[in-house]
Amino acid sequence: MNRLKVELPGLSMKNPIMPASGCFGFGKEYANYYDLDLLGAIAIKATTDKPRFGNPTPRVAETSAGMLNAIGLQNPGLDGVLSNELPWLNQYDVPIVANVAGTEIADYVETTAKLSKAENVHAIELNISCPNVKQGGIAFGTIPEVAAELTREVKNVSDVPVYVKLSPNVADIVEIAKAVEKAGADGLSMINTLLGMRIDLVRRKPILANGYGGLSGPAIKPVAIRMIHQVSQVVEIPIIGMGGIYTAEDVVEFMLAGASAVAVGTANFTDPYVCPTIIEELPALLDELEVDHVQDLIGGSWKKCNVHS
Amino acid sequence: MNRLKVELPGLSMKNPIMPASGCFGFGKEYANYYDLDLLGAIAIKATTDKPRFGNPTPRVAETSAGMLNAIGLQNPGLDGVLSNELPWLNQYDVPIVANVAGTEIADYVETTAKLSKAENVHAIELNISCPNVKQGGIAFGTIPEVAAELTREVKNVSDVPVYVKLSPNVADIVEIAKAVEKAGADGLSMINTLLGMRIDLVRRKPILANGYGGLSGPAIKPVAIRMIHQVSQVVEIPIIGMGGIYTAEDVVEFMLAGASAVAVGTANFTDPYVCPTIIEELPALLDELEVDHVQDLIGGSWKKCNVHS
Amino acid sequence: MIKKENLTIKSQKEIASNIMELICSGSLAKQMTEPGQFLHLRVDTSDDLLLRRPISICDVDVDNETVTMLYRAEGKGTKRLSLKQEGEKIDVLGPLGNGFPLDATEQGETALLVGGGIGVPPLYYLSKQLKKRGVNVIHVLGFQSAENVFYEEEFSKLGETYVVTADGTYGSTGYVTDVIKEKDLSFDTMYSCGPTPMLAALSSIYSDKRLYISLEERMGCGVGACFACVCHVVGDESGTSYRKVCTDGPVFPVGEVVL
Amino acid sequence: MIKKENLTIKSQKEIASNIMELICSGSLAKQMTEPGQFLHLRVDTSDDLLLRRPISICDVDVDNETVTMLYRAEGKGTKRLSLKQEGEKIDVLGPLGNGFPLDATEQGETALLVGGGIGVPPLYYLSKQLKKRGVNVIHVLGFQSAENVFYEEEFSKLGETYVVTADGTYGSTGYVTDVIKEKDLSFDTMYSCGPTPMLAALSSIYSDKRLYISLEERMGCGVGACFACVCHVVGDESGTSYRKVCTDGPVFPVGEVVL
Ligand SMILES: Cc1cc2nc3c(=O)[nH]c(=O)nc-3n(C[C@H](O)[C@H](O)[C@H](O)COP(=O)(O)OP(=O)(O)OC[C@H]3O[C@@H](n4cnc5c(N)ncnc54)[C@H](O)[C@@H]3O)c2cc1C
Ligand SMILES: Cc1cc2nc3c(=O)[nH]c(=O)nc-3n(C[C@H](O)[C@H](O)[C@H](O)COP(=O)(O)OP(=O)(O)OC[C@H]3O[C@@H](n4cnc5c(N)ncnc54)[C@H](O)[C@@H]3O)c2cc1C
Ligand SMILES: Cc1cc2nc3c(=O)[nH]c(=O)nc-3n(C[C@H](O)[C@H](O)[C@H](O)COP(=O)(O)O)c2cc1C
Ligand SMILES: Cc1cc2nc3c(=O)[nH]c(=O)nc-3n(C[C@H](O)[C@H](O)[C@H](O)COP(=O)(O)O)c2cc1C
Ligand code: FES
Ligand code: FES
Repeated sequence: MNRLKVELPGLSMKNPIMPASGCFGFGKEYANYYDLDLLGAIAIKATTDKPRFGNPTPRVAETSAGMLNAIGLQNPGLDGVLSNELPWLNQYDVPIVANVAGTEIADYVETTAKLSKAENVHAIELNISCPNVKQGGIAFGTIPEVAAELTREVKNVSDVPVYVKLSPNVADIVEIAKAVEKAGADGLSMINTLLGMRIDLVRRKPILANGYGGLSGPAIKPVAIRMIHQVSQVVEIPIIGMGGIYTAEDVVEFMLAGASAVAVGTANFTDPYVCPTIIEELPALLDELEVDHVQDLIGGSWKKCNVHS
Repeated sequence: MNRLKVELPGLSMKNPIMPASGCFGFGKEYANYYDLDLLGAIAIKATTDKPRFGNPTPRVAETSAGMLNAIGLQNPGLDGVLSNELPWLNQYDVPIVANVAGTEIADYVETTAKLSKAENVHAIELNISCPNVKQGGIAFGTIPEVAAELTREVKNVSDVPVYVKLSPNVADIVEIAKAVEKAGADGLSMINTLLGMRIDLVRRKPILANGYGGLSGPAIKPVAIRMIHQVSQVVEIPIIGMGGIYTAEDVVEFMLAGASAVAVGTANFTDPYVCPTIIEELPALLDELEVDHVQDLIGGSWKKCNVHS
Repeated sequence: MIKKENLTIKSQKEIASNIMELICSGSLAKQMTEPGQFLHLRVDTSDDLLLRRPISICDVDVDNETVTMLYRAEGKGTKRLSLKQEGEKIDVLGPLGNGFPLDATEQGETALLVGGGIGVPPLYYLSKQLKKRGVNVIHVLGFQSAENVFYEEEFSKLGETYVVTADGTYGSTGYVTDVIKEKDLSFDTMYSCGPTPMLAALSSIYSDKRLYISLEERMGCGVGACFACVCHVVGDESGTSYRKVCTDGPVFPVGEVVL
Repeated sequence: MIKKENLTIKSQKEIASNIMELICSGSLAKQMTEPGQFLHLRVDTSDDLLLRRPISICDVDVDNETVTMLYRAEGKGTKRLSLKQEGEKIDVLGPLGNGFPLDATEQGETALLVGGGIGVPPLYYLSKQLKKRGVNVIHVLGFQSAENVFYEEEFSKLGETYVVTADGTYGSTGYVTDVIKEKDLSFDTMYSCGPTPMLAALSSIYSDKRLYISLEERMGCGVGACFACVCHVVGDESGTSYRKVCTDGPVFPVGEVVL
């Protein structure tokens, strides 16, 4: 028995750990540190139809137990990802989650149609929540009808399951989650970053050239846990949980809240070995908690009975 | 010239620092540590029409650079506050901001009508945002029309200026801010806590007996700064800023973002002397930043020209 | 007069499995004359651990201005605290709360001190103070297992001491209540600190005695301002009466608060 | 082979106003053969400082496995780093990035090393390596004020060294560019590290020379994965070409990237 294995739509994962989109590039850099085959899956950087340079620098700032980023979806564009990035990743036996962003529904549809046909793309993650791009992004993620329509259109063209990545910058996350589930989403990713800001006291200007940026890291973990706890109880589709995961304990907390797998973002910057370290430490933690299989953790904080498999 | 003095509707403050509501009781406890006359103002604990015990314990949990609370608005009720708490505070020459909570508009109206007549209450702070009380609270703060109506009704009966305390758990804080300004609010307090959760891995239950709680502390500071930056540029009324303030530098950051005064909450728990310490350290920081008067900081991150007074 | 001071760590060592003995010095120690009071420790000044940790006063040497604390290194904060070394500083707020009433026991009377696990420490300073006042002290100390037992010798020097472990690996087997019955211990007052189920058991069995119990609750401020640590009052029909563990307690007479 | 190791602090001291010299040892030092590369330091393991701090390699003793870093203790992280003492550990990732090309200068040629403020440190290891290869080295080091000057003696041992301060409190007065002109320094290659305005000035004056500049940018990962540290490429019409300071740099030949 592989006690770490989890099965999600399109994703047969050796373990519930994947690096989060935007925090792992397209894998090459971290391949210098460890064998990517250790990972449960890899969520690659957002792909847009055309190449993007993104926002001016500085693009990151530190906050207490968190960081702000305003990368602005820099990426080589659909063609670049298809011709350079994905083929390179093909040497690994790891399912790829391709994160898709855009500014109009048509962009998402085009990008998804092509990306989802790539051999090693096992799932699409719809980034309807990135707060950095002025057009699009923010609106898709905060209005249930718009999120639902986008989901529907993208589902129509996708060859693989579609996960919708929700924005936490909403009053009622449950409403959005239900809307995209009804529109055909196969799963949810949550949460993306909270919109935040830091100001340089001397220059009297925002530290980020872009002004606002997305807050990630342990600071946002309690918000992520709460939202996953709320949503997982009312949807049937699985959730990939993220937001401040640094340790095996954090993974267990997310799964007890209701996540079926998790993504690790900011922590990669603090420690490039964080993903393999967590994977290595999980079994001992399961022993300590007297849990046979990670799957037995899912929703453990609210499920009536926790049947061990 | 008193370079720390700030003037807000109803509040003539020696300096821009007040303890935040719910983090300072009704002042008695911290009076054992220092002279409350040092403070710019005091925001007292939320008052409701009837006495409340609040939520079951545990009511607090720690998070990375933050804490969760689900006190549940415990307070001695309107009569208790009027007969015991406010008279005791009268010995100090400090304006009192009376925080008012309720579950129906009528509660708010009744409590405000009476509290605002107390001799030393200089302003009412409408807590439309506390996420802990199941009825009311959450709804008032997230729907612009409801927030506006509440503001209007309360303004009708208040003898003193009314500050509306906004919830950050919304998609569009600007919309709510504009709505309550239009409804007659004299000022805004922002932000209240973000809704969050922590789960105990062994018990598989939320750490807070109430499940969810309000996230405060440095973790939420970037969200507060961002919201104040957004709102202060579109409203005319002043903002009392709060969310993770621990140092004089934090105060300057909030004022540059657009706050006219600030409230210090969680930091009192970490260090009971935090408010007088900040007040003491502010002048040296102003010197370092070559600022004559704290007022010159207000909105400094977005104002076209920073005219020194 | 309550205060805050950066105490200097004199020594820190592990005295049982994960149980640390921390001795600090500073003039604040002179104020720590009431057994059962607690200190509120700021583990470090990084802002990822915002809340202070309440730790009981275990022993004080007023003349030399040192205070001893025993604590279990278990969670994030106490684990980090356990890494601190001699010479380092630690930000201490206190002494806080109301301790055990010494005058509830007359000279010549017998006090039974009942501790469970990490509830044992405050009883040590209490025992020393009672003894000094001519009170006869008996100790019943319950632990999980042999590896968790600490301060048996120290207590033995002050009076009769019974150790009991839940798994029977040391002393007698079972709970503190078993020992009190088996040994048929008689006493005038009982002072207790430990897990709530233990306090509840003692409260129900000895409700007619002069019994004082010390409670634990998660705290925010530790000074009475945040209402994190409240408990209901026995017999309160309104449901809104309360006691704060941090300022009204942590020690309460039996029957005052709902456990 | 890139790696991460807990290095041991051998010594740390202030060598100029707020400028710390940190010497660490560990086997990682053996890999630090390329001047201009940087290390990515995790100040401590508390989670309030999430991001590592990029600090240049200032000197390495490969045989004794020690590395020297000089840094300004200014912000939250570097201030906390400056409190670390001998014997403590520090989590170091690196060496990272591409350093200064040594073979751009032939034996017998002259290299002018121009440093500004906290950009001076990487030039020291560079100078040592160039000298070892038979290159004639000249140093022009610019600082704000007398109190900020450091390593003048160390550089002087390797070659001609000119110090210039903006306020004229030490050495000559003005900027590094003034000194180069005034002293009419001639050279075959120039290597520079310092504030962007200084690099921009040098780039425009000496665009026809073999000039290498080391850039600074705020970093997330430091390894090329997060796209925090990018800059535009000179002459790129699409606007989407980029170089990453962390992996393509921090050293670039003049004219490659937009400053
Ligand atoms: C009046 C009083 C006296 C105490 N005396 C002692 C003592 O002498 N020795 C000792 O080992 N322990 C004592 N405790 C318990 C001790 O405070 C907790 O074990 C400790 O705070 C846990 O911190 P942590 O960093 O290990 O855990 P974490 O899980 O990191 O703590 C997170 C937060 O929860 C709080 N918390 C967690 N567990 C408890 C608990 N059991 N009680 C209260 N707060 C908790 C912490 O204070 C902190 O605010 C006492 C508690 C109280 C209320
Ligand atoms: C390749 C490279 C080499 C460097 N070498 C040195 C060196 O040898 N000595 C030295 O003193 N400094 C060097 N710096 C600058 C140094 O990294 C910053 O001064 C330092 O990170 C500031 O951290 P802090 O904790 O003082 O400031 P904080 O304000 O607490 O930093 C917050 C965040 O912003 C980043 N940051 C702040 N200022 C800078 C800056 N100027 N450049 C890059 N990131 C910044 C920090 O890394 C951190 O992520 C180098 C920078 C780069 C990019
Ligand atoms: C530098 C950076 C870049 C990111 N880029 C993307 C992205 O391209 N697409 C996306 O959906 N999320 C992106 N995210 C969000 C993360 O995938 C993740 O949802 C978020 O950071 C919370 O997780 P964490 O706290 O573990 O980082 C990015 C986050 C960071 C820090
Ligand atoms: C324990 C606790 C109790 C609080 N009670 C109230 C309250 O009664 N009314 C209110 O408007 N806000 C209340 N708040 C919110 C604070 O006033 C403040 O808005 C928030 O904590 C953010 O500031 P901080 O990060 O400085 O704590 C409470 C916060 C805490 C931590
Ligand atoms: S801990 Fe704040 S009132 Fe007791
Ligand atoms: S710092 Fe992440 S790509 Fe350079």
